[in-house]
Amino acid sequence: MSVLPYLAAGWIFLIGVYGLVTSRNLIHAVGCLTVTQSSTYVLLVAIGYRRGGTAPVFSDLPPGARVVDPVVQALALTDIVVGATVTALLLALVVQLRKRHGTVDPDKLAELRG
Amino acid sequence: MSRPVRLWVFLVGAVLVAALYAWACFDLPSFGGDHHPYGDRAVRTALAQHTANAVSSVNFDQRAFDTLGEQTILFAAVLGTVVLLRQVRGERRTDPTPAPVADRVRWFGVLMLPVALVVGFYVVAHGPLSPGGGFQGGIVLATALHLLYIAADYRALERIRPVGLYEVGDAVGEAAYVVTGLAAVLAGSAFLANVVPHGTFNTLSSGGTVAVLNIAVGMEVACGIIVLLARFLDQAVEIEETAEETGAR
Amino acid sequence: MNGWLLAAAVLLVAGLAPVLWTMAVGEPRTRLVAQNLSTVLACPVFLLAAQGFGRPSYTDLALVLAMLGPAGTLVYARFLGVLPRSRVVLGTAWTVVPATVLPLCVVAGPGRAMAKLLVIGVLVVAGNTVTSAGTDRHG
Amino acid sequence: MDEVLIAIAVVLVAAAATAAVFHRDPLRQSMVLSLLGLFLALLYTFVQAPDVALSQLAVGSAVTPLMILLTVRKVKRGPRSGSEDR
Amino acid sequence: MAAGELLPLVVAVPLLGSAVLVAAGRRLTRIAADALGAAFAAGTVALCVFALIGVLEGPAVAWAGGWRPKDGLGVGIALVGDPLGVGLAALASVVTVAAFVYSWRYLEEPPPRHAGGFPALLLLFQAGMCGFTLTGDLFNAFVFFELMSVVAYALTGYRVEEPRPLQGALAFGIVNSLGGYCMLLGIALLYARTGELGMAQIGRALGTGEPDALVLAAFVLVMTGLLIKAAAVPFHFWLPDAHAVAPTPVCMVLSGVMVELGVYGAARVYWTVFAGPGGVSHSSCTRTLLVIGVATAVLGAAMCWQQRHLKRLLAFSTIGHVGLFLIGVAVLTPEGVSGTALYVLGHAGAKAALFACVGILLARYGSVDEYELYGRGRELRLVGVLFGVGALALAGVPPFGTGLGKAVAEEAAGQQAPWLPAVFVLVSAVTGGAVLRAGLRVFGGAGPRPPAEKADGEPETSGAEEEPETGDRLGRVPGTMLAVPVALLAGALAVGVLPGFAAAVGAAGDHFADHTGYLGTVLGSGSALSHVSASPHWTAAGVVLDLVSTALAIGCAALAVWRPGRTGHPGASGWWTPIRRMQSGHIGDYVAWALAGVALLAVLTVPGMLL
Repeated sequence: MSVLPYLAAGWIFLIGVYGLVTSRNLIHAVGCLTVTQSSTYVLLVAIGYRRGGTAPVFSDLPPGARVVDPVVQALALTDIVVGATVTALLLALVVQLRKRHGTVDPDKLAELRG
Repeated sequence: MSRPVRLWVFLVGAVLVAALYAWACFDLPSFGGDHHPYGDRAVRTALAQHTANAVSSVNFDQRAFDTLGEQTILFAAVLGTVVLLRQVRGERRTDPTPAPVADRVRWFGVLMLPVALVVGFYVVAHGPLSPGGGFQGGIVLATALHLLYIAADYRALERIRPVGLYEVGDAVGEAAYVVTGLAAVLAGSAFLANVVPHGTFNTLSSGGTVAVLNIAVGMEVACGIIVLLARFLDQAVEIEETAEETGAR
Repeated sequence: MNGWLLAAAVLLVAGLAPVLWTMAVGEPRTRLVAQNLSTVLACPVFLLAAQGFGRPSYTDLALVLAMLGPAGTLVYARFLGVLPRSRVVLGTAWTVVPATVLPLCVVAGPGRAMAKLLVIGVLVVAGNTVTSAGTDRHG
Repeated sequence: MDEVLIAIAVVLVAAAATAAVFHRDPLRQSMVLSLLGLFLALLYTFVQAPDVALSQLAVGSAVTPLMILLTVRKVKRGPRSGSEDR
Repeated sequence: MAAGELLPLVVAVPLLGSAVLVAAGRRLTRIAADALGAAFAAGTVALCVFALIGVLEGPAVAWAGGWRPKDGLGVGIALVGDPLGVGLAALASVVTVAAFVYSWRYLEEPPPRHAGGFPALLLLFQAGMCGFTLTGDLFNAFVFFELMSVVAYALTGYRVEEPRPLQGALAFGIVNSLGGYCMLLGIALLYARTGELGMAQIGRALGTGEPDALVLAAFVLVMTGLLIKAAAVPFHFWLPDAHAVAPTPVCMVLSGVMVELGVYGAARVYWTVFAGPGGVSHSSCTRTLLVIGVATAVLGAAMCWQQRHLKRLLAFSTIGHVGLFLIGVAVLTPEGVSGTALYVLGHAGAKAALFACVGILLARYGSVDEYELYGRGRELRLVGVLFGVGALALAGVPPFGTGLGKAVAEEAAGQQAPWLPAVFVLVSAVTGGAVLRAGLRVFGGAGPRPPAEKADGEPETSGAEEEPETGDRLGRVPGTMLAVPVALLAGALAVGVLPGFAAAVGAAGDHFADHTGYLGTVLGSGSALSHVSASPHWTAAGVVLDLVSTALAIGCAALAVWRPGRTGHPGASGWWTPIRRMQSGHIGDYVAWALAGVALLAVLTVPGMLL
């Protein structure tokens, strides 16, 4: 248990990259990119955990309580929202690419070679 | 490269990276360990700043410069999507036809909209106190507004959502964040310093600029996501290519 | 041995794991029902976790999910063109959710916390009743 | 007991991520992605990170699926406007 | 106003400018929006110059939000005004202003309600680059890395009416996002081990421990993100696709500054975080960066020679030069760093000017194909001269900053391995020669007319039927589009000849390549400069090598133009074709190569560190 979340984050990262490499549809590829992205959050939040600690929100907690690390939570929290908008930008590119190329299959895109 | 060659290149890379990463994981402090020096300092500083939610204190007070960067990435992504999904020559805009939706669903949308807006404002306002903040509240507000499209149809949504206003709101949210930082410089302190008095602990006005920056980010995220979804909805629902413009020119 | 967390674990294993399995192998209509069922089951788990960890402020999560869960299902229904009627979701909404909210209210005792719990329970049940009622004719 | 919950949530997250990758059809994948978002929110709650869970819930339940589905609709419709409803 | 307080303003002013442009963009006319954008960009240049003057004596530190550390332990973010960092921020701002002035009449009339879109994106790009150079915090560097990337995706895919820009932008987006996630994983590992996020603080905390697998994995993952941004082999595939399609003003900024910031980031992270005792040893890092650098330089130059699409030709020459910069950084000496800095400054001016000239050709003739433009550029006499001078500058002709930088970097690399200066000379000669060949054919109409169609049907991106980015073809070349390349080449020349400039860059190099000095400056226990090197200057050996590489370049170009058979003119099938086919434009390939690159970095760094 002492290393399971970290290995799970590594597994999610590699399976996401596998999806990217073997994708036949660019929307599926962007979906795999979001899976790869979520692996970074799993690792970040797992690093901040402290056994027996609770969330560092002191609205319903005495100030001296044993809490987990708030810094990684701050990093992950903003990244999730920002990651969604970056995914939106990539999906916008896919929409326009479909209009111009007539396909979203990376194998059939033949414009830039050599 | 052909597919099998590509798969082989990936597998070689994946095996080595997996070995490297697993080896590093066993050198990491074990899961749930007690060594969190930065976290403990951050909690002590948050309590000193009278901010109940230590995560919001880290986000909007101690590492406010990070959040300025993250928020600007969101602003840039929204601006990029607006620029990329613009209507180009040879595309015309048709007005959306009303979608046949069951009455129950339409009533659900109409009734849930105010509830969702209230919850969204609650999450933004209680950022410095309970779990939540500008980022999460902004997304809930944006989704709440789109309940009209989800439950009813695009025409109902378009009537109450002037996109130009939300683009200005997005920019004003970003500008408010930067101006708050510059105000601290004018007040003689450092950029993005918490110069406003911190107020009493665990009350809405506690935490000084944390509440101000929270609202600025909430406004920017809500307007940004609304503009983002507006562009996607326009492309998916309204904008079509005129006859002579085929997909693959 | 915290009973609430045990209940949450049971809900996770008995409820959400099969949902993932049906989602992975089912055909479109059952996948939409599975997606709807996932949000119905997730709300009680959040409430049980909030009580199990002794942190009433975690109930905000269940509140937001109670609102956005049905909205997510309606998004899929809009694009699949059909909102399948499903008694499973209706039954779960009317059995599991009250079965978790009422004991929590009893433990929380009268006051602001109980009001919040009841609001969340009503939102979940109402939302999922609408989404599980289904629209017979093709959307 | 906390560790058991975390272990279950981690296994569910890994399984959902694998399922999301192996569903080649974007519509199907977006459903599994929304389920992955839900499991991630549960994992973050069990690891005592409610802010992150709230963020994941808000983004993963309605915004991301809506964007992916709008993209799928635009891609499937092709140059001439299709017959589906608006 | 101390230099330290100026640092956050350098980032804040362009952000404010972009917010104002988006808010007012709907009502502004095109000219007003561009003027406002250019004003904000120029304001940032002024701020950078003021900060640079204040910082020349020694680095200044500004703690964002006033969170100064108490007895070495703090919670805030440090902005470090290192002379080299502020200098690069000034360079980024100057090139952005050049892009603004160039795009004044260049880009097609945007739709009525989006007049503020393009200028606002350029300002955000400038803010991202300035933030990346000034920050002293690793996670903050990742945030500005992402900001630069996101804006670059949107700007690369700006011409949505064309099929190619979208494919190039999407490949760019997916590969760079993957690089960003690798970097974030590395930062998470470092945070778990040291409990710190600032570069100086992590460097200090690593100093107490032993180098182990975690430090190696963190080094490999963070370097992956930065080397993907720097387009080093095998992560370079996205750059030619993105540059061949991006609007010309964006190409000037991408090739001139953004790619070089990847090299700067790699050097900065190594010197501050991993250069201490507990980090990655000098020998391991030198071996890794040297192998990657040489491979990048050689592949970039060879592929550059094969191209007929002018923008791809310049993109591959950028990859070649990135390889040379990596070699200069890999030797890990102050001379290497200051030589590379001079080379980057000179190269930015020359490369941006060359892209500007290619933009003029595209606007005038609607094509960027060397064969199709054969002899048609004769009437653009000034542009031809500028193109030739730029090509010679790339080859490192003496008075130019590129020549001085190459000479100093060669001499520093020579101490590491005797054959390295030969790589410098050959790569700069081949890239300079390829550009000169294209110039001679397009502007001079020299030599036999090249075959219109390719012989063996090998699919290849030729820049033939491109849509001019100005909407319709320009009759007369506007003054602004001519003034920009002239000014940029003058800047590249000034880097080489300005008295005292090289000495200042030499001092900056000493401050940069000083692990203990940086830690002392940021963490308060200020320590004197550990090693003051001789300031870079023109040496006889340097001038001779520069002249050799220039002569070689002219020779190659002449040979290619007048004896096309012998040197294998571009597109000829031969032993080089499989390498060319790797540049396939398929996103799956690029991601697979990126992951293989991570493995390569690990294999190169591990010996001597752990095994």
